[in-house]
Amino acid sequence: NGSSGDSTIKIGFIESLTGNYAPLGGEAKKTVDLAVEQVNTAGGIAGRKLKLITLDDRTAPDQGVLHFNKLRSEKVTAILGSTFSNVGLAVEPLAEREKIPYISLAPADEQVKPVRKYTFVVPAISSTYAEAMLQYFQAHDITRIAVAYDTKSAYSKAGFAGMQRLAPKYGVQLVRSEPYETTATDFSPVFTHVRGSGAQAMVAWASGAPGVTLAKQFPTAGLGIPLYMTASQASKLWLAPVGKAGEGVYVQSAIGVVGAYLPDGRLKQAIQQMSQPFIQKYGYEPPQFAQDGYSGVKLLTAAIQKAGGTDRKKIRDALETLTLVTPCGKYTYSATDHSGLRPTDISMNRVKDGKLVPTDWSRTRIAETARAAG
Amino acid sequence: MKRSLAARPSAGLVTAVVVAVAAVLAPVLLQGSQVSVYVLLLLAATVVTGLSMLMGYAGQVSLGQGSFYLIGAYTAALIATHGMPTWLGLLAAPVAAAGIAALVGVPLLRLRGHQLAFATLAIQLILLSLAGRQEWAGGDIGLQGVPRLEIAGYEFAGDASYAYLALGALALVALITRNVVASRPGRGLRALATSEVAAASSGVPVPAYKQAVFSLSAGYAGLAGGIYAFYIGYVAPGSFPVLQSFEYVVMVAVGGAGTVWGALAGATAITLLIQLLNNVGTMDGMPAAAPTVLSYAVYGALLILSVLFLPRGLAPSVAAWWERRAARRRPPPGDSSVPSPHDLAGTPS
Amino acid sequence: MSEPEPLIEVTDLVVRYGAATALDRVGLTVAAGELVALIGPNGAGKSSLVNAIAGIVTPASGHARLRGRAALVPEGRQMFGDLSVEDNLVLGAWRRRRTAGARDTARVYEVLPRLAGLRDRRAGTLSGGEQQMVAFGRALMAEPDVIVVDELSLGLAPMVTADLAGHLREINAARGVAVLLIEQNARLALDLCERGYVLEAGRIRAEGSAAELAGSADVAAAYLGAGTGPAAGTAEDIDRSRP
Amino acid sequence: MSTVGTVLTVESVSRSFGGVYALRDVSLTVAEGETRAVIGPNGAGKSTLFNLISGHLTPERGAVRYGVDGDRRSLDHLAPHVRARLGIAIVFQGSRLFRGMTALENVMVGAHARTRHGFLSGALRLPRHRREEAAIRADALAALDRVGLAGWADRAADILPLGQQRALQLARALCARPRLLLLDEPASGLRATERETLARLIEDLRAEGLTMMLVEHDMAFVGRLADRISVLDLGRNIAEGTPEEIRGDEAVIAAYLGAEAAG
Amino acid sequence: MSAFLEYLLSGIAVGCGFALLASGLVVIHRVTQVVNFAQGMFAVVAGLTAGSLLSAGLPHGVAELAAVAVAGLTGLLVGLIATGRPGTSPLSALIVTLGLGFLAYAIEIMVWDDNPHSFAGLGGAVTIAGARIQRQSFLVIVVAAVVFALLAVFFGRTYLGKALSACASNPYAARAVGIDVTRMGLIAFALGGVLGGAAGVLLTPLQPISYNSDVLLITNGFAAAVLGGLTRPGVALAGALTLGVAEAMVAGYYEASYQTVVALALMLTIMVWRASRRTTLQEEAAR
Ligand SMILES: Nc1ncnc2c1ncn2[C@@H]1O[C@H](COP(=O)(O)OP(=O)(O)OP(=O)(O)O)[C@@H](O)[C@H]1O
Ligand SMILES: Nc1ncnc2c1ncn2[C@@H]1O[C@H](COP(=O)(O)OP(=O)(O)OP(=O)(O)O)[C@@H](O)[C@H]1O
Ligand SMILES: [Mg+2]
Ligand SMILES: [Mg+2]
Repeated sequence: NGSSGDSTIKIGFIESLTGNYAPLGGEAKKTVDLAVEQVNTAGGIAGRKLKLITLDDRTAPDQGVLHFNKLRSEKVTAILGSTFSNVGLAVEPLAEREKIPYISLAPADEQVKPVRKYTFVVPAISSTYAEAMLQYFQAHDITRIAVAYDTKSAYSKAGFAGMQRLAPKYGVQLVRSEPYETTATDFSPVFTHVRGSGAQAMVAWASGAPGVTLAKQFPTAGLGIPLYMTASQASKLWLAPVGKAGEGVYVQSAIGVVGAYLPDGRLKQAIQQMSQPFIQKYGYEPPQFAQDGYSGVKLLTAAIQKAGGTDRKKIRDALETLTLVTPCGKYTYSATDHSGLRPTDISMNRVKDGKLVPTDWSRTRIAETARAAG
Repeated sequence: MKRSLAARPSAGLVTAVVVAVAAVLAPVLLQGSQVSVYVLLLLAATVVTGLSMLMGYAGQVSLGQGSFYLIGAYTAALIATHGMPTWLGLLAAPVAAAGIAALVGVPLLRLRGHQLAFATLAIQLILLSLAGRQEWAGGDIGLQGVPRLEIAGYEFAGDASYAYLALGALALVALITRNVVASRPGRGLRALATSEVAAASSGVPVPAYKQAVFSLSAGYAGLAGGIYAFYIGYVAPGSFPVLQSFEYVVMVAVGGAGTVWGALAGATAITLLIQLLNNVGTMDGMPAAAPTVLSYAVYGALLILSVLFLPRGLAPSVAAWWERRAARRRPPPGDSSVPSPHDLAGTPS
Repeated sequence: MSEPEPLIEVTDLVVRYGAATALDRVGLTVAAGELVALIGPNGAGKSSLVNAIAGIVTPASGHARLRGRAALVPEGRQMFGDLSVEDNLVLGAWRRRRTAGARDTARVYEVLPRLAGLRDRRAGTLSGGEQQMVAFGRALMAEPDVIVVDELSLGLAPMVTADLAGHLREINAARGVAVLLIEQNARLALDLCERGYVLEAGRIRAEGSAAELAGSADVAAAYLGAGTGPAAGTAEDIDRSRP
Repeated sequence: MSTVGTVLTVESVSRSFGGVYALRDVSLTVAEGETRAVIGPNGAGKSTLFNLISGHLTPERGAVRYGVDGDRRSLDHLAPHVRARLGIAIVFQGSRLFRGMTALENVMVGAHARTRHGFLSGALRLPRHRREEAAIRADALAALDRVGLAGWADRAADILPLGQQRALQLARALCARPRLLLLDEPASGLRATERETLARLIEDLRAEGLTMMLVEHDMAFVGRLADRISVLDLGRNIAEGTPEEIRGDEAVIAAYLGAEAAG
Repeated sequence: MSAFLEYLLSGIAVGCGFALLASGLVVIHRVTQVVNFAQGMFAVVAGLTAGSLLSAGLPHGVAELAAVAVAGLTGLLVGLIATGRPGTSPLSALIVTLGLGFLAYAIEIMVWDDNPHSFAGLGGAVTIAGARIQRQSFLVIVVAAVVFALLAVFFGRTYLGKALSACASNPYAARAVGIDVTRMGLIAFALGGVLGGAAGVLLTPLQPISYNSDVLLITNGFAAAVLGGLTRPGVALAGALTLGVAEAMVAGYYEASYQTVVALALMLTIMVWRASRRTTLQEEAAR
């Protein structure tokens, strides 16, 4: 099965181009297009060009299913999946049933816990981010933290759950947890609670608008402790609107976002392959979500190459045994792990003059990661 | 055509037959994902038929019809994922939706107009928020792996089978609506829509009737939601955004409130339009912002134009156009001025 | 030009609602200082005519011209239901809002003393007759050159009707205000007015001086009610109820 | 006219709006088959009284009792539609029609109070439901005919001229086959001829034994039709009696008929 | 105690934000009977415009005023399209405003982009009796107070305000007394645009605005306004404050993730309670 005998390889791409996740999905689309273009100008895979079929899921699970059906009837070789977790969760069982490899751009843990044969996740999953942050805290003797998280975002909730689970392992205590909702516009009650809690740091799991709102209101609350945020904030989508209020905030990111601070090597090269044409075309650094899309295409092409054709089962097997350096880091999927990134692929940065600058601790660590990638 | 007027079948009947035949053939003729669109269209039409009845006949606006779609879908999904027979899930979906509507209807239906519209919207927001934090309902992740529907040993597996299931549901719902509207209670509903005082004094049990029609329309949405759960196989709070409820209202308005045909026309027009825009926006060679810009612009513009120029909605406007055309073909009627009234209400004798 | 131009001049007016013709080539004039009655059965098109004069209904052909300031007492009272009685009255003066003292309602309360006690009440909660008084008062507030009354006595107690009829006569005499009066009680209308039109099924069937119309057998039988029937005017009932 | 018993007893009811009394301690008794007129100046509380009887308002004090054939009961706490089922029909002051429905449909709604079929039998189109529908339609056409609107059956109700709207409300009430008919200014807006027809209709109804309450400002109309007249002023019942008695009543003349007239 | 005061103040500030969003909705509905779903869009347009003007170098104050003016013009335009065609019913007009909202999305994405934007407002916080509140929030409170006072005077006391109210109350009668109902509707839309714009420029420094923020903004505004039937500014203000304070108290004494649920439930309860005190007769008389 797989693609029909003609010379192109059809890849489906379901993404949220309208609706709530449009700003994220739109960025991912830019790099997916870029990666496909790069593959094709380089002559395709064994002489066969990639043909991308992009479909907009409008940030709605049922549209995802609808598009899955369409892609199935188009006989695509594999599907790159939406940034919106719920679409991924809706489509994955179907992909499983139809045995079509699904490369997800959403970070929800549930996609790979338990492992599904045909589903692979590109971004680091929430609990990986949580772990990376806890490691940072351990190294800096931060033992008491307050955590705010968005109860309406699967990403935040999974991240918070991961933090709660892993905190004891790193000697960190959650002295205060503050659930809030995506629609929140005022965080002063949250800050008031944190003020009395004796926390040494405040962690905020957020995506979208509340991430900005919280960070903007944080300085005026006068808590006197640092604010830590996760990779959802590692892009101009957060940096621009938050403006001056962002200065000094700690923000995690995929390694590729801070590629400039890496020693030369395969990882840095991979990052530049993406970021240079991207900056040329769009005039700004590729944000977090862009990295994932690019890496997804890279993973898929490598797998097709390794499988030596468009046989879906072989591609799946290839993915599971693949090792590949992408802008997001070095992926090593396995039969028990379909989320290829580790905490060491994540950098802890601080905002300085509107830019993300890795902390010294992270700088050493990601340099090591880069060296390990070769 | 030399047949007499009386022998000519009415326009409504002809349309009904044509539409019915097309609807039955569609799953066979459509290909691949078009069938999925068709299924979702039929489900939307089922919801909208109920909403159209609620808005157009009983004069009550619901901005939260998605709540009952959600309740139906979750009911079916929960029953099916807990190992109970799937047909029970399908059966329970409309019942649960109607039941909950009856319950919340008691306080809510004391409200009117915009307040009722807001209240239904608020109910959906509350429901979404609560559903997102119930572990037994899968939280924000939702319920995955809803098994396929099985009735009496027949498994609904392919898209076409769901298309027929949804078509059957829509036909049932349309039939019930048509009958109810033309019946004694239907007349009572239409009466209370304009004057509750006069309706009550004519013996119409206003609160009970409002409850009944609210529950009935919720039941329709619940039924559609049940089918949705089995068809998509996944339900989550994210599947039932508030905007979807707005879209149902738009479908009612565009199609023409208060007619079964209007509901069908509105659901069809909007669903197809959205799918069309979706495809156009992501075609090769479109700039990155194209899907968003194009779909919003065209959707907005068509909405405005259709409402401004067909204020009564698609179906009534087409019907009126048809009648005018037919009237022009017929010999002109004798006298088109006002009927001459008599007795109490008329000219002196 | 010796003859002054009429305040209301309706020529060949046709009003249609869809396919139905409500007014068919109607002509009518009201000159300054005139008291004119418009009578006709229910559904004849009187309200349609009034609405065309007020510019609320657009004619299919013909004209309804207005000169000077007109005020309308619309059929069915037409309150600003959630505004106070005082505000309802004050808004009657909208057309002359730039005139000094335009919003002085004292005069209306003199004519309609019952309203004085109700001035702060929301008009929507008033009784039927009270609302009719507000509608009349609102028209007075316009200080019109011509006042068009679509049903004067609707829902009013006999005494009040008599008062208002008297007031119309008074402002006509004192200030030359012209009146176009539609009134269910044709006798009252013809008593009050000098001239009248009979509108039937959208056409003017008769016109002439009030006396002529009242004298015409047709009109009398149809609109005045023969003899002592219940159709007889309210004014007389008061007389008859005199001990 | 047979005065077998009382149909309606209003027992010292009071009702105020924002501190101002619209009705204060009003009592009256209407006998079976009687036509009772209620007159009084504008704002006297006549429509309020009708609303208390039909159930759209509840009295603050006092009670309304209603009963036919010895089955007397308090109407307190009964919803308007229940009162309608007990046989109370009303023609409202002003037009309260069902817009968007034809004249015939408006009248058919009137039959609601005495018919039974619900959503289920309607949805299933049971034969008995269809039979009932046919009967209602026939009754409604008869009622329209009775008030002279036979030719208007299929016209939209909301664009009828004023007079026809009044007549339509009456037809709707008649279609309910009421035992107590409340008429709030039924003749307002009617011309001489139409008034005459209405008066004849009311006389016919009276001859059929229907109990009626009538609010009207046309004294000749009232005088011709009423058996007894109650006079309200400022929410109080200031007089009651036969038309002749009322015409001579000083208080009534002062409050309503006109002091000049008395002079 | 100071925690309570802090919650109360933050609730009032949030509520005043809702109130500003509600004010335009109320003005437009009060005059035209149209529920203007483009109201959130006015705020978005103004917020985005102000941001652009500020980054183009215009000083604070000027940029915001210009943005509000743009929103006012937008309002006028929306009014023209939604109510300019004779015979457009309020429900049709509502759908038209919804459609205009979508059309605006397309334009906003082309002019700006689909990313969230914000700009710096009055930085820092003020301390009142030991409770901290952001300066910008304080400004929101002050402006809301002024706006509602002006609205109360305008609709309650001025002749134009009464004439505007008359238009929705009974358009037929308004025309009969000579009020140009269409023009009044346009005035209302322009005013609604200005009010929405004011809300936009005041709230953007507090929360990021992107093209589709309008949904959240209109939902909050609608929730606040609906308590007074979308016609009474005073009740809308009360509704907005109820919502805001309830949210803050839930967030303060329970947890923030329940604030919407509890605030909405409270709102529903109040609405139902108020409705059950009115008779059907009164409801219909008010129409
Ligand atoms: N908006 C409308 N649409 C359609 N037909 C209408 C409309 N308004 C009035 N008509 C019709 O026009 C005719 C004249 O009505 P109009 O109200 O002018 O009569 P009228 O003389 O004022 O009656 P009345 O004495 O009862 O007030 C009637 O047949 C009526 O049904
Ligand atoms: N809902 C209400 N709110 C406030 N006041 C009211 C309300 N309904 C009636 N009223 C007042 O109660 C009094 C009695 O009103 P009602 O309608 O009973 O008078 P009526 O006798 O029928 O007068 P009319 O002959 O003018 O119809 C009036 O002063 C009226 O303004
Ligand atoms: Mg008339
Ligand atoms: Mg009355």
